[in-house]
Amino acid sequence: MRAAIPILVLSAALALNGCKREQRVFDPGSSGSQVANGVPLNEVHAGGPVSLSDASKYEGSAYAVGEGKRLYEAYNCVGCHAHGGGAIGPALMDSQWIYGSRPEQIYSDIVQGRPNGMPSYAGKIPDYQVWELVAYVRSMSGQLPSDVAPSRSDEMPVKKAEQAQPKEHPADENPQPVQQGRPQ
Amino acid sequence: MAERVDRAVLDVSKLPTVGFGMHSITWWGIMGMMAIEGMVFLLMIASYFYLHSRSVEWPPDRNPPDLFWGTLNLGLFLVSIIPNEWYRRRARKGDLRAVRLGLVILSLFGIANVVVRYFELWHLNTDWSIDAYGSAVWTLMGLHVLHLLTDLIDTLVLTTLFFTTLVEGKRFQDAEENAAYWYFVVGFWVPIYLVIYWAPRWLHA
Amino acid sequence: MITTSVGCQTELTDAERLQAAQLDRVWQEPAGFIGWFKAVHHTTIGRRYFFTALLFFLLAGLLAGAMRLQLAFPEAHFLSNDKYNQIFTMHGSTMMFLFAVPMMFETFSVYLVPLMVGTRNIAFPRLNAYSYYLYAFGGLMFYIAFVCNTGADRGWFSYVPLAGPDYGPGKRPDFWAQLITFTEVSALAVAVETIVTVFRLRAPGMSLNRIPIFVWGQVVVAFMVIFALPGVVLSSTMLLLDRTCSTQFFNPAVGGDVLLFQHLFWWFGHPEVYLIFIPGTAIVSTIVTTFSRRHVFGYLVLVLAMVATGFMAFGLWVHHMFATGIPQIAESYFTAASMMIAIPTGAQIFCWIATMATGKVVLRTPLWWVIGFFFVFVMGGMTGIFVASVPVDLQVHDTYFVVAHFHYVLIGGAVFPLFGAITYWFPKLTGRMMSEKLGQLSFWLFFVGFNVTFFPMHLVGLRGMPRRVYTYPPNMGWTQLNQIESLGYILLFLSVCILLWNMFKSARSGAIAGPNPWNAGTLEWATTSPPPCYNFLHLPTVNGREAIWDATPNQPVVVGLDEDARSFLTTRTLDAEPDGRDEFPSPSIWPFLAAVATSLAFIGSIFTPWGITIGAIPVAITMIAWFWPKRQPAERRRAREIWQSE
Amino acid sequence: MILAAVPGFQGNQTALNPVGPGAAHIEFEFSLIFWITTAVYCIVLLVLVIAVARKRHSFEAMPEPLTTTPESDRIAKRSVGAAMIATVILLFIMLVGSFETSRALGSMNPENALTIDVYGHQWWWEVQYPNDEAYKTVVTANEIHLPVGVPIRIHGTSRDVIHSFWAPNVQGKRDLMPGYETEIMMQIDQPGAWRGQCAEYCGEQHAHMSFYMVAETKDQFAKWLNDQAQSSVSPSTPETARGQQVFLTHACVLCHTIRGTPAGSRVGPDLTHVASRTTIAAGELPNTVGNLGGWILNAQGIKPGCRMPPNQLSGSELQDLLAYLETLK
Repeated sequence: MRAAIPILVLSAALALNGCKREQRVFDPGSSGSQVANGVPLNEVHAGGPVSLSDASKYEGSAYAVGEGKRLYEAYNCVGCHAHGGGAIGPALMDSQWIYGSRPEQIYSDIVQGRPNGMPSYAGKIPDYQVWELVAYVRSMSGQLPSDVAPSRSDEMPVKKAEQAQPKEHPADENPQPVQQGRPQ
Repeated sequence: MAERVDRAVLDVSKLPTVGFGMHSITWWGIMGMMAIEGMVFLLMIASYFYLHSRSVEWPPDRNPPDLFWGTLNLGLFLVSIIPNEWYRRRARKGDLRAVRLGLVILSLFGIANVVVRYFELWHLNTDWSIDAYGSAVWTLMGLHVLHLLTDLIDTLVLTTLFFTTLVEGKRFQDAEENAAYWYFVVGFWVPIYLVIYWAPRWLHA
Repeated sequence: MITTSVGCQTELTDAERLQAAQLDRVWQEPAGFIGWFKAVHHTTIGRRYFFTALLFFLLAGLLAGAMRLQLAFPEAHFLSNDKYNQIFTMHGSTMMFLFAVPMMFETFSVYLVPLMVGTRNIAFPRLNAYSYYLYAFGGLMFYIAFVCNTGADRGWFSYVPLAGPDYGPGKRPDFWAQLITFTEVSALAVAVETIVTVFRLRAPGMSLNRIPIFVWGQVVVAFMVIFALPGVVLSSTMLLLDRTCSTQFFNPAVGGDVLLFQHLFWWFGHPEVYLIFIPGTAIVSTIVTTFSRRHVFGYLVLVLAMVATGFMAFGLWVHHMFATGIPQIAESYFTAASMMIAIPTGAQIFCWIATMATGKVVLRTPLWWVIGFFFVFVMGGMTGIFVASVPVDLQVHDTYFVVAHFHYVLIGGAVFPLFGAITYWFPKLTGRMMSEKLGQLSFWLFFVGFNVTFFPMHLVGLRGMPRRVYTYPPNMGWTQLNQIESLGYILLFLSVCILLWNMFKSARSGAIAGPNPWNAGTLEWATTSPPPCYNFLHLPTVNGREAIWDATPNQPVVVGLDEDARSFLTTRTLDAEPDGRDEFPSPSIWPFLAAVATSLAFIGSIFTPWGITIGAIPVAITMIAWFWPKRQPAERRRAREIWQSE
Repeated sequence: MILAAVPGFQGNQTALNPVGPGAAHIEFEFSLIFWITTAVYCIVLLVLVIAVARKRHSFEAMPEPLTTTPESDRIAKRSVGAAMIATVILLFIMLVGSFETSRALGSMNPENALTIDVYGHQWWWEVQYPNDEAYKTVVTANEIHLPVGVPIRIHGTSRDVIHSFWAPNVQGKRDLMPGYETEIMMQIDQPGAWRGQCAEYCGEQHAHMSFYMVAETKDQFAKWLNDQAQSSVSPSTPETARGQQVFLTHACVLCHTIRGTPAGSRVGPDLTHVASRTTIAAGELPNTVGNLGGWILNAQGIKPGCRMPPNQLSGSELQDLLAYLETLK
């Protein structure tokens, strides 16, 4: 099938992030299921026990981000942050990030909790689910490639679908590995 | 040409090479296209009413769309039928000047329709992502825009052909069939116009 | 010798040799690598359709093997649930969209119909090439996606909301939706070509009541395609819009409706079944006629039966949705309609049996496949009555009973006739006969293997095993039956291997066939095997339903077409009296380029709503180039123009 | 009818072993169609075989085609006509049978029926016994207890994608769809646990989404319902007390309800009386301490893709938690 060459070329490109995007890890294994511990992560030793490759593994997988979206409801993040617009808690779909917009920073926000209301989920949510939440939270402000970010949900449309969300530019923005290789 | 003498033959050398309507196979092709696209339109309209049957209020908590631009477009479409029919008939006679003129007029009509359609879309009463009603309305509109543009491009290309290249019988067939297709575009605007602009008014109660 | 008058001459006069050389110059397909993409003759494109569809059949068959392996043991871990869901979806979608329709409809229409109606090419040859490339690219895209772990995994029907934006993460359902777009465009194009070819390009004398039943079948299917496919065009488009443009068609929270998808899908999905097996029945009619050595019994009944099936097919889509809860009255109507469909089918069966009972039956391989068809397809029809009855359907729906039912109908109604057809028309395609011994061996293996694989599915379904489960508990009494089914698969696998080997070997060293090895009656046998690039040296005229059998001793042939151009004769729709002359377009690269542009637009729209809008520009450009006239032929035509007298 | 005699059709998940009027009606129509179609099938193919055998002709040569006339086809014409008439009559019989069955099924809709709400989730069944006094409403999962011989009205819908509620021994299947309310009438006349399973493909774990319909005597049922209405027993031993703390301080509390404790999330099944159920994981595993422990530690290993995350608990934590859960009778 020589006739296929142009398609082959195109789909080769597609293949690159295709496989990663469709990755579905059901059984995260012991490492993933470690309950997130409260190890502080901050500017001083960014990452620490968690590396960015960790983050990109989840931010690259549409399934993980989708799970994050489900957990965002299930664990009632929506109760305070609403659908990203914020209410009791700060908004998540804008460019304002009190404690930083990088994955490992959001990770520690969730695990350690923050003053004035944000509880600590240390010891409750397994590690991999925290990362799924991180990935989804970042997709809310358009930080993720639009072919990974979730589509609209089967509810009252209260905001743009994450995949249609224009990318916000947080003050502390620095290039994230996952943001290369956007399809458009 | 040389034939075996003992072989009975059926000589077709005197048959016409330029025919219109049912005598032209491209005309049949166009009819096939229309059947397919017509079916899409019908099913989309059916879906519109199916969605209506599943909802309490129609259109859901908003007013029916503003009539002006849609009706204006309807008017344009209906008027365009006159030159369309005229050059269609002239094409069958092979009247070059008439067909050239007709194609120019229809191109202008097409452009006008597109412009009006642009304002029409701006003045719709909904967005496609608000609810199922909006999605249905926009899809209906989108389908018709698609056909409008297709025929406009078709007409423009044909016009260029008529002014630049050598015009043979086949071109007149094309012209005649282009006119037929325009009827399809106009013909399906009428039900879609009624569905988009009047159905909400009638079903609003 | 019957074939002398319409059949091709064994000895040519000098004049005819010159004429043949001239026709050959004009109709030759362009040579070389680029030439391959310019080809527009229906035999070339038809062959490509055949081999591509066959390839997809084999791929889907291998996927089935993987599933049988997984299901051979309870709680097996040979496949992960994620992989299994992709595999059964790929199997279903491939078999339906990339094998069954392209093989039973596109391939047979494109390759055989123009030969059978006695013309030189299919109507709109460039569109034909375009449709093939789209089909091939669509299938290729689907499988590349599968290799990239992006195989569709929501079932061949991709119901919402499971395949919708909220529950189908990633791009898997989008690739499914676009596969539909690709294949439906190609099917619709071929449908138009077929109808125009049959209605306008028939040989003089082939009035409606003399059209071969096979051709009738393809025409009925073509019309069904035109009216059914728009349903799935819409449903898959809505799905794509919901997923990429946040439309709300299927979102119950804001007036959307999950059943809308099912209604639209089955508006297409049910006729789909018939447009897969009507060509099958058309093939059966042809083979039964030839191998019973008589005109088929009840020509009119058979034709009307196919037409009736075509109409009724649109009246019973809801019987795939009984379990969703349908109003009593609608329920009764759809039950009745679903049972009534058995009447035309029954009529056809009886007519074939009558034909054989009153003829001289020659038991060659093609007829063996047809007899296999009777045993399998009739069984499928019988179980069809179970699922037609609403109450019973509520029990067997979505269980392995239904899996058994539609494999009996589709493999019985399509694959058995298909393998028969391959054996029957192989000589026409290659000029050589297939091996009778190997042919019968593969038939018996397939027949036994098929029943071993699929009959137990009835039982395991009645024992409560649902469809589309990637595994099952050990204590359900399903294990042994599943293992028997898996063993049956091995037989099927062997049989197909033997069939392929038979084709491969016979194509090289089979016995030389000659123009009409089966001494059959339809026009494709009235030319050399394989046919020349201009199909017929003399365009034939027709004097009966079996053109060759009914030909008068000195049947006239058509003369007077320009031989320096690809000219052809158009005839009137009803009585096929000569009506006009026209000219086929020459080979061109533009259909291929247009197909590439279209594919890019389709695939692009999976990733961004702009895909279509921007992608439309190259499509438009290539299409304009495609239709742009050339000066020199235009001048020639104009010089000879004769205008229709109004 | 005769099929039921075939070994394997006595199971607790087969349409051919009806234990209630619903499935019984259907099984009758099934048998009717079965016998008619079987007979027709045999006759048709017998005729075919005889025809081919009698008219069998030379193998090598393809003889010249026969010339046929209306006269030569007269017998054939008559027999085909007769066959068609027979077909129509038989179809009509089966059609009437089908209508009658539908009517019978439609007519089992008494006022005094006991109503049970069923909600399909990916991939488990939420079951509610509504009660006018809300606090008496019973919420459980994957196990539908009901009294023998009493008509039941199941109100069903889905919380996410389309599922299909199907217990073949009891009644035909019906889809549970988001945005729709489905009503299924049924009745069980034979005590026992009848297995059901989701019959509409619903994603990763469609294969593991079953439930049991437990039919028991009126008194047993009344007692069961009353027990279920109570809120959970408070821990009586230090071990179970620690277990409750484990439950409330780990992931469990984020998804599960135990009435009488702060745990009140509706994401996962209600565990107020988890120990009283015979299975866990939507009917996949018998409810034993071992299975429960394995499920809590790594549900993903048992039901890949299901909503229950793996949990890292120390040995003692797990012991206490299990001890506590075991008390929730």
